[in-house]
Amino acid sequence: MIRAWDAAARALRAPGRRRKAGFVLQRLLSLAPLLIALSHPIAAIAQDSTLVVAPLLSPPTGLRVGDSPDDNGHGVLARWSVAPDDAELLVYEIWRGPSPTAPDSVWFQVGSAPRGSEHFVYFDEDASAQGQPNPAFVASGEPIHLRVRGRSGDGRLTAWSGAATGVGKGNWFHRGKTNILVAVLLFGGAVAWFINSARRGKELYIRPIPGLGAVDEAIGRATEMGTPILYVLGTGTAGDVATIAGYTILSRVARRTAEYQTPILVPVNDPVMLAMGQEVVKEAYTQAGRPEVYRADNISYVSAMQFPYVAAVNGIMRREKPATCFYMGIFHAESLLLAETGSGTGAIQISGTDQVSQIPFFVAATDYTLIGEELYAASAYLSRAPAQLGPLKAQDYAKLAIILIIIAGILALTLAHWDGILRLVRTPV
Amino acid sequence: MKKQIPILIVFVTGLIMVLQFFVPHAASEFLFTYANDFVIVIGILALPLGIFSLMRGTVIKARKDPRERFYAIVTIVGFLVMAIANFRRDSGPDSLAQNLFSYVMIPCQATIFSMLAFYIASAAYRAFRVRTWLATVLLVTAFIVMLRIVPLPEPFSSWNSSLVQWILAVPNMASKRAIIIGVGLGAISYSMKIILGIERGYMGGDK
Amino acid sequence: MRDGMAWYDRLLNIDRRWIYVLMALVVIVPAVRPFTVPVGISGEVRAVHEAIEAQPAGGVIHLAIDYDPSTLAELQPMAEAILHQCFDKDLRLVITALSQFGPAMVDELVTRVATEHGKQRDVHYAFLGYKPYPAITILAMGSDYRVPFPTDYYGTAVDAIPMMQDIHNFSDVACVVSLAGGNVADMWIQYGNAKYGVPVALGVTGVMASDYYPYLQSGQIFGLLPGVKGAAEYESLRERPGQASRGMPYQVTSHLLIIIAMIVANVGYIAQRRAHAGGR
Amino acid sequence: MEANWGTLLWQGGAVFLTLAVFSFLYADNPFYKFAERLWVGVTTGYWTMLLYHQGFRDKVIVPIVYEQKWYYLVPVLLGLLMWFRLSPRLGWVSRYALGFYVGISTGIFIPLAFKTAIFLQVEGTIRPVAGFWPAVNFTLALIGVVCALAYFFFSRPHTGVLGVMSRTGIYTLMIGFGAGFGLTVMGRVALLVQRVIFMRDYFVSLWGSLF
Repeated sequence: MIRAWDAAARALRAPGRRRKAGFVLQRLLSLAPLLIALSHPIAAIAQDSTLVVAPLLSPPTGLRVGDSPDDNGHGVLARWSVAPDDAELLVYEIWRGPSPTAPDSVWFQVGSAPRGSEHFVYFDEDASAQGQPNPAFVASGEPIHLRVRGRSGDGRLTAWSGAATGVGKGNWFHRGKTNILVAVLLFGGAVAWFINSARRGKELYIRPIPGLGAVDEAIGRATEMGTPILYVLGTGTAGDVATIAGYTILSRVARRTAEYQTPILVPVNDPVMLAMGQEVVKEAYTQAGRPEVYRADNISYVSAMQFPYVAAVNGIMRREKPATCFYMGIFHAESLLLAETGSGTGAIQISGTDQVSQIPFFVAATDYTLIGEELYAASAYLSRAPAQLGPLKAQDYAKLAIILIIIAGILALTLAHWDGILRLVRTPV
Repeated sequence: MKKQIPILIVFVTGLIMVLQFFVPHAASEFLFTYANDFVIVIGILALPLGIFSLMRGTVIKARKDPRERFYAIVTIVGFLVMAIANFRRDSGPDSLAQNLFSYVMIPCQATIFSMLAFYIASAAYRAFRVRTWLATVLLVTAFIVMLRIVPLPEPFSSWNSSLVQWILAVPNMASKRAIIIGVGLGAISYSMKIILGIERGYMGGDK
Repeated sequence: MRDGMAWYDRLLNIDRRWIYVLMALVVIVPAVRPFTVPVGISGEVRAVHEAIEAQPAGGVIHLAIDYDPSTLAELQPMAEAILHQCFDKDLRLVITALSQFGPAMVDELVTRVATEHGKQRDVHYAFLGYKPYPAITILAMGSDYRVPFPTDYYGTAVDAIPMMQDIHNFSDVACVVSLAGGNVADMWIQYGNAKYGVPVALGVTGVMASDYYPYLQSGQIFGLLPGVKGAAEYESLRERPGQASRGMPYQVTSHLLIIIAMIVANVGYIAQRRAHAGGR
Repeated sequence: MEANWGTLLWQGGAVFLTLAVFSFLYADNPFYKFAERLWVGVTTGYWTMLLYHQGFRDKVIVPIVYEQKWYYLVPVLLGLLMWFRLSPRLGWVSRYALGFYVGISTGIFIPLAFKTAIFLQVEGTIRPVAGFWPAVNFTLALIGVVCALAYFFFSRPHTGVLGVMSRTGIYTLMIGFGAGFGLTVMGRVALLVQRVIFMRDYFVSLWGSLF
């Protein structure tokens, strides 16, 4: 069966035998019922028969196939030198076959690269597709046979390049991420360095953060008015850094409310956040020396979904009328729903979020807002511990470095048309 | 035991996950999936805590205040009915589960989301006043941007549209970029403090 | 009633519930008594319309419907208006959907609009469907649509689709219009336009729009439909009011209300400040 | 229009809930409270079963029971440690699970944040400048970014040059906030319009089926 196919395919491909090819194709079509299962080769042949009109262009040369770096082993890298007729081409097609000498009919296309390219990464990590074994799968450690040809915009083809074979293997370092690694190490080093120098007694300054100066006053107000304080941690999860920053501020606020014996209500929207919230508030009360005032029920799970959570928190605001509301963490559309309700009850509101799209609403509707990075600086500001202030210094130096890199990059690109700095900050997709 | 070991766990797992990012090997991919499933499974298994907290709160309120009893019943019945109705994974198009979803959850959600239209109007009225130069800048920008929707006579309409484009492409973009970079640095250094065990407020204070 | 209040204090202390009432009114009125509002048409929207309008009957447009249900409200009206235009003009359409949750929605939309015009699948349009990794898919389509899409959405071999016989890659289409709710738009610019030189126009959400104007200036895209407003402009170019145009009256009345509320508050505020400064 | 009384009844419920939620705009009231409590209950039921079907089954039952990946017992064990929260004395045991939860999340976050928040932003800002007006705009945008970043300098008093830059920066931020606010109105109004049309259509079809 396969052999008959090969003969047919060869007949079709040989130039000058086109008329005969047509005849063969007719014969083949009469066999259609038998051949339906092999529709793929038919398509390939039919396609080729229409394409082999003009004489073949000369092929790309020097094909080599090797492991493609920076991947999990399911990819190979094909390299070649452009065909002499490169300018006439549209693309190079990369085809795969079961062995270098396998007949043409069993090769199939696995990718393409625009003209002028001299390499192609053939990557396919799916061993099966739609329940069937995937023929294009690149198994790690097994030989892959490829060949390449060019195709012009009007359908003319080059001859095949010679076949080449390579093996894909898993890599232990992604070279494209070197810049990120360097950044992590440098920044981590700077953080450690400044923590150390702060611990050795170097005086560190921190600029005032307007929203935080008001925390004590806001707690005092709720105490005077005899209402609880509402502390909303938003709709993030306990693994989000902004939410964890919210907890750190909560731990400070809770210690103060323990001293004043003002109840603090913390409705949360995630069970893990519930556990973390109870842990934080309980510890804060213990540290303030008032563990007996702690009420676990004041830290309550409301709903896992965003809007029912908002509905319930809004209900709490209207019913318990807290004189002070904190919103610290990750907020989405609920920012304004909460802040407007709070402002309607006349509460003092202090907010902080890292969500760029929600900061405008907090700025408009609450009394004080920690803008973006200020949320993270808050714990350093509140504790003034050297280990906390040190990293701020590292952040500032990083900002300075970023500004300089941006300016240098633009100048290099605009004045010297040099994209070296741009390439330095480019990261893999 | 109570605090040192959890902090040590944070340090070790955090460090491993940072390194994992740089390793493309299949083993590293496996590690990533496995570690991610830790987070997911812990989250799932914590859910009973949440349900317990919700139900406890509901019952306590109902015990204290007879007027709350009706609402407590509504919550508990709603929970049980929806949970039982969704017992099978795929409920049909006209099932109770589907109807509760389409005619209770969806309308409530869409309605509270749409209340933002009212709130955005009242916030604009209340907050956008020329108190300070800073507030004025905020107000004027919002004003100009909102004006783009209102049909103005030419040439004001095209002037306004060019101005809005400029605001969005220049100062607005600058502001967003700076916030994102600042938040990024802040969050990274905060995460480093967490992994190094300097920031432990989330586990209950410094001591 | 607080009688002793000066007029400006009253302007400053309108109960927010009055604003809610007004807001409700300005959205209920157009719902009960629909009216139309004139829309000014911007150059970047006109450019898309003219590029399609300039095609002769039988010309080929690639419509890339790359949004998913989450941004449907803003982008569907654009897709609809462009489909109507192309079918009206007897153009041929190559349609793809490079967003994971898009294909079923695109199928529904395209079938509906085509039926309205009496157009046939595979003759007047081909819907190739969805493939993961948009960047790779776009690159592959540049060589031949058959590489990423050996069969179309419905399982028909692309070679067997009559309309696709003379269409192999981007050099066979007049332009690509991508309606995207995410970064697929960037990939059309980077791979479709930069690598293969096919003219690209984009329809994006209102929030995304500001990120794409620079590409308009640099000529990497030849047109841009920004959000509901862009869709409404496009519909008014077609003189066929659709969803977006019908939505505009609500937008105009509500924006006007907020603008007026801001003006009222500030008139009150300035008057109050003047009065207090004068009294001292 | 043919009336399907079952659907009409469900839709009637939906309209009632819509109005009940809207009534909160006037003041808190029993109708709102009813809608809120019902919604919270139903959502929790829905969420519980969703987590069961999509999470618990796929991440616990399937790997352990069907695929015999015994190492999935470790996260399960940690998840069960969370339940110690219920004991006032042994609550601290849940910290072990929290340690994994936080460590893994932040560890994944750090390099990723470097990439998305730093490298991609810097890459997006570095662009060649050509032409007079683009150059002016570009320079202004760059000044905006630099000054807004200066506002976030924490370790130095904002006086002198840094003071001027940080003042400029906060104005840039405010323009961004104003624009963000103004841009959002449209989407929010669209949501309200959908609700209004939903109710209008309901009353129209109710009217049609009654008379």
